[in-house]
Amino acid sequence: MSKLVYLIPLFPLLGFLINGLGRKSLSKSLIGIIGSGTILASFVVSVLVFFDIKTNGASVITLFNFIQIKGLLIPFAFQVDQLSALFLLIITGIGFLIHLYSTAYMHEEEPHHFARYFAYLNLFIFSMLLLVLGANYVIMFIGWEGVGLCSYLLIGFWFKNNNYNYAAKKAFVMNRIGDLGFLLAVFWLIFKLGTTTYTDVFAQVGQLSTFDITAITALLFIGAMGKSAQIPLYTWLPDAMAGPTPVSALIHAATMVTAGIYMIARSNILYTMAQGTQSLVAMVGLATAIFAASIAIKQNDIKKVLAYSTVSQLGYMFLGLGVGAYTGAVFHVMTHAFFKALLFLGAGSVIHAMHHEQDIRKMGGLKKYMPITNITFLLACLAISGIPPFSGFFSKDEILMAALAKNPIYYYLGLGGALMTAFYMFRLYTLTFLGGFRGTHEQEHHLKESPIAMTIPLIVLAILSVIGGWVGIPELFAKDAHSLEHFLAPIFAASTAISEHPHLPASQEWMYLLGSTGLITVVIIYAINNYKKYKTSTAESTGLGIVLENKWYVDELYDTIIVNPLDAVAGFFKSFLEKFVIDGAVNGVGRLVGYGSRQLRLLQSGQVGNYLIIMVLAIVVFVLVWFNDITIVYYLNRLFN
Amino acid sequence: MSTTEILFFFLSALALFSASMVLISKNPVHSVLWLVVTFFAISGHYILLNAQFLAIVNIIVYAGAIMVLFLFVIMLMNLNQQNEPQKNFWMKLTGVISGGCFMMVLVSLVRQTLDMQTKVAMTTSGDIGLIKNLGRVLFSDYVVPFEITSVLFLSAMIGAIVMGKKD
Amino acid sequence: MIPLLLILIPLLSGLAVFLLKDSPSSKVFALVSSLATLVLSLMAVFTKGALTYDAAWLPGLGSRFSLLQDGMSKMLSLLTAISFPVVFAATYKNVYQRSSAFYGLMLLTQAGLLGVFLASDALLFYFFWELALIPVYFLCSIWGGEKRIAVTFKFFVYTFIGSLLMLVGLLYVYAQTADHSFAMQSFYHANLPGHAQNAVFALFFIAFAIKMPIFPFHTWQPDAYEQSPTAVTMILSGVMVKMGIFAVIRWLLPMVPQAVQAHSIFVVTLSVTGMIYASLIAIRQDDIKRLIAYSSIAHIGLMCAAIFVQNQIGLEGVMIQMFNHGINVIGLWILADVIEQQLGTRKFSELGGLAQKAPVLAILFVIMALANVALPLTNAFVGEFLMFNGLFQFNGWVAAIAGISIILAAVYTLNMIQKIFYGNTVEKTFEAVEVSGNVQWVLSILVLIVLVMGVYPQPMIELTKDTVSAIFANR
Amino acid sequence: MPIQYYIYLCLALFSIGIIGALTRRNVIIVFMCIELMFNAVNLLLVAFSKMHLAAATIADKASTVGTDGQLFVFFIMVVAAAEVSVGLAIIVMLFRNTHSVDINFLNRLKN
Amino acid sequence: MNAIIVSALLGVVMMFSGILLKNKSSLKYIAIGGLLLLLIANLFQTYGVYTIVVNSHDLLRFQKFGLFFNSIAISATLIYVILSGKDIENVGNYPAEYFALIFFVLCGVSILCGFNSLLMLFLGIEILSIPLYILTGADKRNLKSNEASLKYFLMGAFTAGIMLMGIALIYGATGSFGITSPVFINTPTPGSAPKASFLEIAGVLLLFVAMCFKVSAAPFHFWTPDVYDGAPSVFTSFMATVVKAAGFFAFIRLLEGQTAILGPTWKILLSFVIISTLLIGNITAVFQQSVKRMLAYSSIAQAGFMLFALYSFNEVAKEGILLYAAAYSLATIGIFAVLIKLKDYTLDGFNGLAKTEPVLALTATICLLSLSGIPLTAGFFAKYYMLASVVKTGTGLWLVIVAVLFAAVSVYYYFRVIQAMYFREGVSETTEITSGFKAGLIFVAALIVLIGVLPSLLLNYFYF
Repeated sequence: MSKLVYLIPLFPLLGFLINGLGRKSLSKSLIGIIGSGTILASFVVSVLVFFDIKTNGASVITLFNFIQIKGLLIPFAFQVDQLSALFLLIITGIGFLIHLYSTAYMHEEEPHHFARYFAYLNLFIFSMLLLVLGANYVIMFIGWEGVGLCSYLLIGFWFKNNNYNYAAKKAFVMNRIGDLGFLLAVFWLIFKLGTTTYTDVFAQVGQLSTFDITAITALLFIGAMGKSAQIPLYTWLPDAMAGPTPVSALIHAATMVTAGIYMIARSNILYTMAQGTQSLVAMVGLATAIFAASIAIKQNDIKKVLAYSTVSQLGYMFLGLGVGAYTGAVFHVMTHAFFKALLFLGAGSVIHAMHHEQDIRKMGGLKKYMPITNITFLLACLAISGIPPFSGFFSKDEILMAALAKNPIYYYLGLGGALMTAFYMFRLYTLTFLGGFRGTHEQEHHLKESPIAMTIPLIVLAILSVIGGWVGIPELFAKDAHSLEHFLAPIFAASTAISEHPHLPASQEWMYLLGSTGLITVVIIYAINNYKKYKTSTAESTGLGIVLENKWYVDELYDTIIVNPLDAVAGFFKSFLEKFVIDGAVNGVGRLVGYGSRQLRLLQSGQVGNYLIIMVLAIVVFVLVWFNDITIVYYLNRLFN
Repeated sequence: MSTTEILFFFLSALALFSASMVLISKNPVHSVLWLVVTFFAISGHYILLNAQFLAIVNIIVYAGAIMVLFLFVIMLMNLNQQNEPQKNFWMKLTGVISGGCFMMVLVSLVRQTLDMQTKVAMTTSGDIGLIKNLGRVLFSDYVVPFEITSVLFLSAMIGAIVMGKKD
Repeated sequence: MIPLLLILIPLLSGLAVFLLKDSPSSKVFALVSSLATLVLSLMAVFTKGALTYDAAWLPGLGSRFSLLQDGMSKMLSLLTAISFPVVFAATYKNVYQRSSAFYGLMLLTQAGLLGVFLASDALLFYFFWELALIPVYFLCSIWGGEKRIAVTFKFFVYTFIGSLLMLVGLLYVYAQTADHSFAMQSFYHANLPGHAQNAVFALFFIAFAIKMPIFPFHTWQPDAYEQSPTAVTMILSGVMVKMGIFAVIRWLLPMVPQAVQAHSIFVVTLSVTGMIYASLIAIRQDDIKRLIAYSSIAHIGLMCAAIFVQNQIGLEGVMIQMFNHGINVIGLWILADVIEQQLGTRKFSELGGLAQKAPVLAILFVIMALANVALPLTNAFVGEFLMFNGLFQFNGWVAAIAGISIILAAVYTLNMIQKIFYGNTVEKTFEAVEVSGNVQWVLSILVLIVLVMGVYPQPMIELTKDTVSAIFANR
Repeated sequence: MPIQYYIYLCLALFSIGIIGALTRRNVIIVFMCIELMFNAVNLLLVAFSKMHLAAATIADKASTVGTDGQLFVFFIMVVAAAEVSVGLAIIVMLFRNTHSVDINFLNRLKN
Repeated sequence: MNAIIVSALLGVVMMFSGILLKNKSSLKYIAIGGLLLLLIANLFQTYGVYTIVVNSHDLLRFQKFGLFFNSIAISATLIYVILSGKDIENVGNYPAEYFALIFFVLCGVSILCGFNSLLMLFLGIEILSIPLYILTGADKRNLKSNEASLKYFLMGAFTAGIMLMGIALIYGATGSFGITSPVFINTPTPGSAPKASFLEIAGVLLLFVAMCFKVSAAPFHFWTPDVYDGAPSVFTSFMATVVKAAGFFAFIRLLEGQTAILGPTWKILLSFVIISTLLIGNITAVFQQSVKRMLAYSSIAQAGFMLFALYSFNEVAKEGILLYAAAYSLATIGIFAVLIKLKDYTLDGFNGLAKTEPVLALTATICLLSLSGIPLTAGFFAKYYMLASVVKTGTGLWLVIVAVLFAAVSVYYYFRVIQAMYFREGVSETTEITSGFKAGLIFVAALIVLIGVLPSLLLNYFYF
């Protein structure tokens, strides 16, 4: 069965080609069927592969040799193992739901744009699958850049709007910064080990010095920072909300941005051996988690809130990776995929109903118009906030417990972030669904529940958000109930073997669990109460509020210290250095010749007397030279011998 | 001091003086005349060196023919009254200095040439300069250049015609 | 025999085209001739082993008319052979005054280029080196833009100085060869002493650096690209700059290995500086042609650096990239030409929203531009990946600094795409229409090459392997 | 006579000729100075011819060494005559056109 | 010897044919026939058939090298007459005399190709020069022509004086006028100061200066631009090619084997001359607006390249000077032939020539390319040989580099003409152009390209 794994990326690729080439001739329904159907096919194969792995274990399937030169072999090969299988399921499964959702959500687009949309989406799935399936870092990198490209294309999908284009460009460039780190890490691996194939690299990891490993992992982490929107490369993700909402759900919440987590989880042995980098990962993750959460509190755009929430959640995942809870991180990827996709799709449903109004201050009271959306959204909010027994609770708990074991400060800060998460999510929920409607009458008139193609994914995801966490019930509740950990054990075996996992006493763990759940509940109630009576004309924010509203002024900071200076340097190069110095030197030689010409011709005075004088003087000089070598010329003569 | 030496110095002084006068004279006609004097002095030197043939030819060709030609031209142009406009003083100075330098370096070279310090020119004796001897060599060994000079004269003739004839 | 025919066909047909009256027939003739060359070069590619041709030429001088077509030559002659029909087809609708002269000169250029890539005799190489330059001079000066005369002249004199210095170097090495011969092998085994190697290196390197061009010898290039007729620009940047790179690999590396070793740090520094420099300038450009020109400088800088790091992986990358860069940049020029021809401007500030009017053009452009920024699964990725790899093995920091250009490349390329195609239509693009069929076909072929080479580069690696290993075998 | 004397004399005459050529503006005078240079050379050649003869007669009384020197002088005179005829023709032609023999006015051609 | 006699006789024939013939246009054909005869006579001697045996008492000594060179000079003249014969007739009222003078010049050239004595050198140069003074002034009513003639004459005569002083000093030191006599080759030990007497050195130096003047090497080049500019264009063409090449040949013949007495300083001095010649020739040419004057300066620049043959003095240099003479003469004659047909000698006069007269433009372009030393033209190999000869000596690589840089400068002014012809707008006015003339030009251009591709075609004759 694993032999058929190449079908998994092939279907989306076919979908991309058909939709891309036939965008003028295909009807909308056909496009939708092709776009979604290919993903469904991939999903089916993925499920088969998943079960195949459960029975037969991991394998590597080589398609052909991508690059083969002396001392370097990079096969185009797929690694089919537990980790990739899990990701395959997430990608194709959620991918399918979102495709399905999109058929309705994007229905107003013109046919060829509609086709373009699905082509991009399929291409994205293809790239993501490559990323996950690749059996070496180069193939991963191919997917890695591929998803970046698709993200770029989809963010700028409505290309008439220049702001969207800027957002798209920003996303691509920031990803590229990370990609450079990734690439350098790959080069380093090739330089030291001569291979990039996972199995070989992990087998030979002992040959690397600590410095090498630290550097490689750090560079890889830079790649992850870019892709998974961590400080300092996170600013593209909120802007990426310019894309259609299903795209945000799929790419900027559920799948692509988790590529960094996947990569580190994949390279877990390297990170386990590089303690320094691991601490860095943890700290960056934690910082991002809190920082993004703080910004999310003050955002008023429904998608922006979710975007910062995504950044924050990704931070948690990195925290998990950083403290060695690889399973926890992957677990959180999974649950997060469920509820964040759900949140985005719900938001999409809202936006769809509100006719592309995204400001939550102008919503409110949608509960009665959109019951399904309301309920599913609420479930997702509960899941992300970490209320048991929703999925988020289990995954987040696992990460936080691991953090607690590693360093209590991590835990407390992480908990603070979790509280903020609960707060802003319920602020969002309350402002959107509770209270009275604050929009225009016309909007109110049109409010209605979304079509069935949109609600079905919502319902499916809601179910998953609720029960998704049950695959990872901690030992605290039931012995050996953490089936995910057992499933992924082979992947992290090497890391587990060399790292120690201190376990808290069960009583203490219960205490932390109950305590945190209690705090979160309090925050939720506070948030609901606080915003239920929200009116549009609330007073302006003050102090920290302004800073948060302006996202800590990070974009401005980047502009000031990087973008503008670079632009100035480029301008200096273009209009001064290039023009006057380098070109000037070249033209200067020409001008010098011209000047010399004008001067030398004056020597030709036309006067015979002058000519004769110069001749006679030349003779005199010649005789003198004869008997006294002119040293310069003599020296020049000896220059080359 | 022997007669030869006296004659030598006298002729040398005359040659140098009259040559200088060629330069100094403002009137071109005077210059021509001074040049004729110079040629005579040089002819005297030839006689002193017992180069009789050349001495005669010098007087006939140079002093007699060439200088007369010059004189004719000057007369033809009616330049005798004309005061030649003077060159810029600095230009003149430069000219004199250049010429002087030229002489200085050559003289210094000759002074350093050891084998020239002892050698003498045979004066008043040695008969290679007689017409008989020269003629024999000219028409045997040097017959080719002698014939070839005819080409020179042909072209000079053509030149004089082409140039001189009024269109 | 194939190498000889490869030169003769364009040479003779080029001369023949001159005699044709100005009519569409010259166009067809040129296209047919270039297709014949393409077939031949494909035959060469599919022939195993190196092809040679040898005939007496200048016995007194120790120079023979000898040609060698090894892997690198096959690859480059293939590039040349692909480029010309592509250029002819893509500019098929362009109307040139005195078209027979135009096509004749183009074919002569092709002959010169092929000669450069095939010559295995130093003097012959020099001959073709110049032969490739002269027709280009006329092409640019007659059919170029407003400032063509001055700009082309600067370009010409600049490169001419370089080639004259190279001539001195050739003469010097020639005088040192054991058998007083210009043959390639004699040059390789000239065994120059250290200081002579340095002198020869300097003489050759300046010539090649100007041709490539390497910072700071590059200033002729943006102007020349801007002012030349686009068909010529395509050849200039697609094929001609490869002459410099080719020459470094073919002549400089094996001839003066010690000097290359000694100066590698210097050259790599220069190249990497140039990459960053050119990329930064590209960011600020407002003109499609100039942007592509500077981007090309940056890419060439990478190739040059990758040669001088002197490891197998880097050099293999250069080999692939020579071909791929040619394809990509020609594609970009074709697109730039389409835009200029249709809209009459190349300024971003006067463009916008073209994607609404000409989606196919937009798609093709985006693919080509992405290939230009070396996105994986496009052809350029493989080459750049290997080259950066080579650079990294030389020095990690150098690779990291050079890598910045990858980011900058994304910045300026996306900038360009955005400003031309996205946003709302403006005055000039309001009436724009879709790109014509022949261009679509040509570009589709290029796109196909881009993708195939990007997914399956191994055949190209196999093709050029022998040259690379031969160079390192002597070490 | 010591040959040095002759050399110095001839160099002096030659230099006077040069100086004249450099300083005078009248073309005819310049030309005359050039003739003076020729004559200086002539004298030098004759002196040298007799010097070589003097060296040769020590060994061989009937030596004709040095004849070539005097014959050279003869040829110089021949050439000089030819040159003068052409030169004066040119000067006359110029004078007919410009009514001047001033060398400084010969400056239509310059730079 | 054949050539000397035949050319002198032909000169006389031309004089008389001027008197006897009513139809002046047939003069050209007589001259062409005469030149062919001359060429044949010379070739006969080159390959061992002495029609006229004259004992020159070792004043002349003909070697294959010289005779071959003479053939090149005669052939160049032949091509020159074929192309520009009609224009010679149009200069003034004495076409027959002009042709006669040209033959006399060739007589001088022939002497210079075989002189073995300083006397013959002197006579040869005078026979060469005097007709040229006249030809320069042939356009009698043109003040420029008058002035050029007088300037040329005065400076030529002055230089003759310098040369004679040199000869006299050499004679004083060696007692001989022979250029190959054992005394003259007073070999010192290399590297040490020359042991030759200072008198001799001074003599050689003055001779060197005089020859530099003849080949217009800086700083003795001043006459060249003025004279070339002022002279009737047809004769400039002749002067700049055949005569100049002959001067070079004489120069080489004179100093061949003598450089030893000059010691190492010789090369320093020569480097100075070469560089200043290249500098002045190339740099000054850049600014010229008159193409004719530009070509005059360019001829100085070309002389700078030819001087390399003196610098190296080896087999390559000898072959090279032959090739250079041929290539340079061909190209210069070609470009002048075109120039003469134009009404305006300035650069603007060339504007748009490619449109009005494409054949002229094309051939002129090939000539200019050859002059600038672009490969595939004869000029490339000419320069190539010069540079190669120096490189072969193992010293003076810096000189070669300087030379190529100046060669690049030369491209600047040559290409300005090409630019004018091809790229600039304008209507270039020409006098009537016959198809025969065009055919001649095409022949010249083809020859240039042929030599440029296969120089051995020409040089092989040198070896048998």
